[in-house]
Amino acid sequence: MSDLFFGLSTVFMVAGLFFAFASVVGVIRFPDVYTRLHASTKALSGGAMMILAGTAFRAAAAGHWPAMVKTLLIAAFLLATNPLASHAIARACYRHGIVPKGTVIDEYAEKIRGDRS
Amino acid sequence: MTAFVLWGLLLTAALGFWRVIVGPTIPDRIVAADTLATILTTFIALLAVYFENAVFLDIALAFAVLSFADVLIMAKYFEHGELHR
Amino acid sequence: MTMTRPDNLSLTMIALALVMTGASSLFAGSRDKEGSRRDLVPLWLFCLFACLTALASTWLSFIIGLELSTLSLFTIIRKGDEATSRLYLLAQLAGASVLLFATSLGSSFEGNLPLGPVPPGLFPLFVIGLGVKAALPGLHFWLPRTHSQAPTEASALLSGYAVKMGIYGLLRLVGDPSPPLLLLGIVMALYGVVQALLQHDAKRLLAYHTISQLGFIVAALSTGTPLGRTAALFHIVAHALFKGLLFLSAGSLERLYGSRDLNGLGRAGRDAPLLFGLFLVGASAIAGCPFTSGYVSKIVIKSALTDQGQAVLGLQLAGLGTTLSFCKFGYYGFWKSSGDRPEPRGFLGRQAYGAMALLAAATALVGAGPLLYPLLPLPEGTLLAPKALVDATIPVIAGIVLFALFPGLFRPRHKDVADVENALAPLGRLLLFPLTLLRLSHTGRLRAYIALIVAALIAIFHSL
Amino acid sequence: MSTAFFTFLAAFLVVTALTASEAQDMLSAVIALSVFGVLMAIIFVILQAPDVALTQAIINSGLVTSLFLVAYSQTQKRGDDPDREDDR
Amino acid sequence: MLPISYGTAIVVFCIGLYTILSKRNLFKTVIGLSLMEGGVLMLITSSGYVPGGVPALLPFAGGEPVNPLPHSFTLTAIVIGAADVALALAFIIKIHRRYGTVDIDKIRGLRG
Amino acid sequence: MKVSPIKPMVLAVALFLAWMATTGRLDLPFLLTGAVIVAIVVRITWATFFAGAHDFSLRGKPWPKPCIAALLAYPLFFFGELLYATWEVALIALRPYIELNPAIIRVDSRFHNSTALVLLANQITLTPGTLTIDADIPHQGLYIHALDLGKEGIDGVKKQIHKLEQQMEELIR
Amino acid sequence: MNPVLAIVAPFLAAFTIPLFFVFRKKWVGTAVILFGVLSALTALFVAAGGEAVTVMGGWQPEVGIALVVDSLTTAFLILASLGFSASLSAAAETFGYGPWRFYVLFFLSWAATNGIILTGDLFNLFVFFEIFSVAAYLVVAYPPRSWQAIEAGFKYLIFGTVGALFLLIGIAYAFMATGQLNMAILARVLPRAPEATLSVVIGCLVVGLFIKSGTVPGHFWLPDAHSSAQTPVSALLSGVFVKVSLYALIRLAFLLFGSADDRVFFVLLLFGTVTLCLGHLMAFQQEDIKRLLAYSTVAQVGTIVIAIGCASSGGVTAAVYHAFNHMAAKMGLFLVSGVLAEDRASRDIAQMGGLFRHRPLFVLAFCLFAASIAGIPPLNGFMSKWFLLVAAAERGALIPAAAVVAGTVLSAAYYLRPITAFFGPAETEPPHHRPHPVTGAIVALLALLCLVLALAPYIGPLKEGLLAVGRDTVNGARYIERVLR
Amino acid sequence: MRVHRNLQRLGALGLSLALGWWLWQGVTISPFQGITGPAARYIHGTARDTGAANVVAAILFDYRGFDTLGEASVIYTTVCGVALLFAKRRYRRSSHGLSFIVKRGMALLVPFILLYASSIIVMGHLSPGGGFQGGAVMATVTVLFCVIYGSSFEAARVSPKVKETIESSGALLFTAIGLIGLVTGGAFLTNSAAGFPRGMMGHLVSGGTIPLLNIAVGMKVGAGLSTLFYSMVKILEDPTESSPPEV
Repeated sequence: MSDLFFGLSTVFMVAGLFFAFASVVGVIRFPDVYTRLHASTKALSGGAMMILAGTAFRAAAAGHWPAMVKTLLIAAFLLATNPLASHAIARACYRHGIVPKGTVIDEYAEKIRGDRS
Repeated sequence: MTAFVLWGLLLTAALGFWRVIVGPTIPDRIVAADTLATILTTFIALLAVYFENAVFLDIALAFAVLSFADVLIMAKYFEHGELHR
Repeated sequence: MTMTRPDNLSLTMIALALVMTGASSLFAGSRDKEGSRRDLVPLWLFCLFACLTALASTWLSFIIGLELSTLSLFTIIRKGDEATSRLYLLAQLAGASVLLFATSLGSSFEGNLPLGPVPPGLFPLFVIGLGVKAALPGLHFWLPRTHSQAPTEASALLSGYAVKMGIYGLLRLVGDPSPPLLLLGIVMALYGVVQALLQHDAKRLLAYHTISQLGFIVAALSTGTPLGRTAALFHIVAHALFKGLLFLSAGSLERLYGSRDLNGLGRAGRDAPLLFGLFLVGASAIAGCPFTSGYVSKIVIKSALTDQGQAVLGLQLAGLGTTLSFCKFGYYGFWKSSGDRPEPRGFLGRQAYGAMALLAAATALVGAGPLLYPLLPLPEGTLLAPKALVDATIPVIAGIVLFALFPGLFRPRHKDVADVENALAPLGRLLLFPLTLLRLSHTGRLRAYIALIVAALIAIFHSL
Repeated sequence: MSTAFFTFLAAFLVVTALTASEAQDMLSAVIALSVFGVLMAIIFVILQAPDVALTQAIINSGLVTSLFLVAYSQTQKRGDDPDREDDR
Repeated sequence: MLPISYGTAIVVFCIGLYTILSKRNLFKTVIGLSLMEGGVLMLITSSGYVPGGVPALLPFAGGEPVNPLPHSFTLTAIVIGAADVALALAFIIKIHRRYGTVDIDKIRGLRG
Repeated sequence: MKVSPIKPMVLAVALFLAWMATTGRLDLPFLLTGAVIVAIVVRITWATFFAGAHDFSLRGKPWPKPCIAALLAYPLFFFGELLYATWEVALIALRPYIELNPAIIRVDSRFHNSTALVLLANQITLTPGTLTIDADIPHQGLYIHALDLGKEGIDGVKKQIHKLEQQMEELIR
Repeated sequence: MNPVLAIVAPFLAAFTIPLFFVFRKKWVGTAVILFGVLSALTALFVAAGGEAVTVMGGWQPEVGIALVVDSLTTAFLILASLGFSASLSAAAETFGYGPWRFYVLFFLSWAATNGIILTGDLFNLFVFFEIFSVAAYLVVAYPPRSWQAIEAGFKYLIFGTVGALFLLIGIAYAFMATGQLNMAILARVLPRAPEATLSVVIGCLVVGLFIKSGTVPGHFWLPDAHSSAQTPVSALLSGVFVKVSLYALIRLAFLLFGSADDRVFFVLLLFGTVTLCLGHLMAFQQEDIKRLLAYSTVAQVGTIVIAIGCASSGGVTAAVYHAFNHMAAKMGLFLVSGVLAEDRASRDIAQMGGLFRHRPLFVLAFCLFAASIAGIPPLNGFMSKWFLLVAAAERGALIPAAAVVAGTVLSAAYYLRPITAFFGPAETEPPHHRPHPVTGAIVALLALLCLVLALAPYIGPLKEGLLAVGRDTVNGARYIERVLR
Repeated sequence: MRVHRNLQRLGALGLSLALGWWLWQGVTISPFQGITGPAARYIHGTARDTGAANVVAAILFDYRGFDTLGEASVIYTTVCGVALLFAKRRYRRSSHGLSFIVKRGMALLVPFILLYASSIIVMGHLSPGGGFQGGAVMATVTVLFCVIYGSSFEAARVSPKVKETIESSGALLFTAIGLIGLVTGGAFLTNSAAGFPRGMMGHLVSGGTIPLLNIAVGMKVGAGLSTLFYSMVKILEDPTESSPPEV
């Protein structure tokens, strides 16, 4: 059981590292704020979840259940706060007047105009 | 193994910091800061694994709770130009 | 303050202080009714502190007494002229500070430096410190201005006693013969006279004479012999009395005519003959006419200096100058009358005459005393010896003759003559220039401040 | 913890400090400062000081950064940014 | 590892000092202060580190604990530093109200 | 309006579980202290954030009725979505050339409940290719930034959102 | 009496005043006065209780934080309680009890001052310095309506923080080298540290204390703060705050630096001399009377630093004595000039003509204090200056001594300017004539204190006490032995 | 101008480097590194002396509790001073905030954050954390209120007077515990020697005064920092203020 958890934790960690790396690459390479937010939120949440899951498995492998529960708590907090934060950033950017690059359709702009008038 | 992941995360964080340095606009930097906060939170959790001491998880928890507060404040500032509206 | 059982020197000084203050307060009291009582307080405070100074047994308590008396005189001088009083106070403080510094170098927590000869290394510092008090050449910058601008009673006290406190210190200080000091004394005597001849302000003229006479005293005490010290002490007393008298009469002139400028006076001899008579007593004493106090003291000084012929010659020259300038003073101040001279505006009270009479009487007493009784440690009959009489008469006669021959040469000018004090203002400006630069250093730039701190820290690291 | 890793972390810390010092824009300086604080906390963790790390984490993200932002937002109504290059 | 830690601490301290000395923005000054403070904190904490130590939490799991005394100083110093920073920022707000600028070289009302 | 004691109890239980997770101990003193603290926290926050007069509190609005089976199935679905989203973004980020067709579109939701709407918005943020920018609560509209419209265009995104909505509807029927 | 009470009493005051404000607003004034009396009495009782060592928490001195009362401590406790009481009374008259937060800060700074004086632990010293400094920045910036106050407070803040960081780094190096924090133990083990470490410790601590006390490279905050603060605060700053930092300098210099290296005293002499000269020369050029007094304070700080630099018991005696004298005289000067400046609604010396006619007693008191500061005999300033000169002469420090002596003349020169103005002709009648009964009484008491202090070298017990302070302080071994007994 | 600035930078760099070089010279690594002096006593005696599991907390609140009183007083002073700096000002109030999503999300998160803060305070003697940390987290919650819900919201919740009271009571509680130690144990802040229960190590009730002091500090810091935020966030220009001359 413990060996299984250990192996699982390794797998999760490496996968998480990959995703985290990919998300940071996204943050660097994507063209504008909104797309970068995509990378930062989704990929990173996923990566962090995986790494934390790996941590939790490792704790479980060591039989340290409180640590595992705490790790899950951290994950829950991250999961709850990350979308909120990125939503706030996105809204702030838009309200501040940063125009998304190359958007095909922008339905939000009409709403903003409506709000302002 | 953990050491490898730690190295990787640190390099990733350093890459993310590149965005903080060059980020053409402020929201880019905020996004990068958010990214870094998350990465470093997991980094600390991994350090707890590395040192095999559950105490360090508390610090990760504190980060998870508080880093988003910073990002929210930055967003608020960026949206309104002031914080007290 | 540490006191000691008084010796004769101290007692003499105390008596002198009492007489001088008495005369000054009499004169001051006669001035006007309102507020004169309150004005007397600093005068008598000065007397008190002067006595304390005379009684001091350590240099520290001497300095304390000195500064206290300076302060009380300062409050009197303030009434005459504000700026002058400031100059006086600062000059005196500077002198006392040098003295204090020198004293501290000789003292320790266990014991203070006793009043008396000091280690040779400290001697120059002490001379400088006391020199400001005693107006040694170069350090006399405060004296003429202070004496002339101060109220008359203060001038009398200044010249009569305050300056003598420095001399008293020198008297205590000098134990061995000191040739440089002798040279200083001669230079002083001559310089004072030359400057006095060039003055047109009555009190200023008297002030330079003070310097000149102090030169006599310094020359006497620099011999270090008992005779020299006695001579110095005797001249201190004599000079205090007649110079006080002269200042009071100059002050009376000012009170009568509202001016001290010799160009603007000239009928006092007829308006106030008593004043003229009193003045003549003082003038003859200072010129050293035979059988006056000045005569006696100069004889004693010359006999103390018998070894140094050139010094005696210098002193004779100074005596000649003295006669000349007092001829000038008497002639232009009291006698040279013409129609357009001012009418007397003021009025001299009985008290003023009393004060002057007191001093005149004392002068006469001091002059007559040694002639009648062998008070001084001189060989019997020295004072009345023909050689002494001739020695004393030559400058007087020569002076009068010279004055009569070339009156135009000694006419009072209309301009002040340059002296060290004129250099004070430019010197001050010169020193103030870097000060303004220093003030610019406080620019309000926080970063520069912090850089300075860090630099200091690095410097400290270097030095540790 | 291997020395190389720690060295890298320290270099990263120095880079964040330099960024906080040299950033033209104040907000990015503040962001760099907050990252600096996080890295300090990580270094404290590596130095086996969990208490200090926790305090640093909380004080830095909760207090100092927010205060900087508060103060910065209060001072942006008028005035200029003196550290911008003059020719810009 | 310890020399690196000390060196980094000193370097960070110097960066903070450099920031204070060379930047005109008051916020940069305060950032410099907090950088300096960070350097000092790192220095103190490093001074208590024992190679291979564990945190000073009883019971010590698997090894010698590190020195807890510098940790308590660092804690105190962190809080004090944060208080200083807060105060400095409050003052900056006040100064901006008066002077309309946060340029340190223009805040020179008191001179001479 | 009378507050039913059950609703605060839900919060209290959640808090108590969180307490146990943070402390990691199950001693009696810890549990007692936890109970006290949870009571205090609920007392402080309930009136403001859950029953207060503010527009963001839950007062006067119907609560969702959770269904247990869906509650258990939901996390699996959720993590699956999250993984997929991560994978997709990672692929895009690591592609040699990045070509995107971003768009901001309005999606009208069927949810009347604002809490559900908020949950949905967060959910959208964590699902592939979409990011909530703003919510128009009174009209149940969500403004969504789509990373890449792809071939299907707006309809594809809308379809995806509605699928998500359906999933959540099962959860809180 | 347990020494800790001297710290706790003002702390209690600071913590209770807000409660009074919240619950019984009318009692705030009474509470302030009562707590002021209580704090002063506690400190005086502690001072009177004689030598004592107590350790917080009942541990050994090495483990806990020790509070040490010895003769130096006693002297400075008395100084602090006198200064704080005087300033508190003046503040109560000037401000009323409306700004209760000001009093909170006041009591906090009082507690911190007592803490700095009493503590025997290096880090605790830093902590108390920090409370003290933070309170000081804020009382300087009170009231925050005038731009001068804010700017001065901010500059003081930056300076103080940099100074605190230097102090902290010095303490960190000392700790790094020894692992100890108790000053007595450090005094034993620190000399064994490597040379370079020692120089860093000493340099950083000295510079930190220079900044806090206003010695030359760190003096820039001092004139700004003194001239911008309210009158009671300026009096407090000059009278007590600066002295407390100098106390720490004395303590550390003789306990930690002295045994290690004699060169540190040379540094002190050097910087003291520069401070003295600069202070006098800058004061000479000021138009603003409070700024003049502030630069005079800088000069006096230099004097005290020179006295410390003499590195002898006589020097310490002179330093403590001079600290007392300067406290009495400078507090009086600030209070009087505050009253006079209020009469003319200006701090410009040129505007202060003819005040002697309206406030003769205050002006006379000003003259007395000024004479005392300038060192006119036989006032107290002269006496301490004499002590200092003798100590410097024994040390062979001629240039500093000469500077001190020259400073006398300069300070007389610049103090004569306002005095001349006061006695000069009046330009206008004062707009209103507010009586200042409390300030007047304090000024009178301070004048009396000046006179008593002038007699101190002639009063047996006082003189013995002063000399004992010097002896005990220089003798570090005795301190160590008493703490580690 | 440009040259001047570069010169300034160069000078600053030089000074910093010189200082850094000296500091580097002074670093000592070998002889006293690690456990020397009182540290050994702290490490080995904490369990016996105080009963707390967290040695750092034992040092902070017991062995060197006086430092902590000072440290808390620094915060107290700062808070008081900032309130003094921004006193007597009409506050600008606003109910604007961030978007509804954030508001609602935050509403769900606040109880958990408060709970976390409380747990940090309560567990101070057992795990990392304590009064400062917990108090700071609580204060962060209040600043989040200001930011997310607008300032009027926060003002409606907790009035400044209540905060004042809590802050002062925390400080007084700390002092009172110290004084109890003085009365019963002979020295200020005496812990177990004054009769406070030492408890079983690792249990909640252990460490004597340490948890109580943690709570006191938590009250003080939490209320104080939120007052500080509150004062700094909402200020309005005061027309009576004076402005300096142009430089």
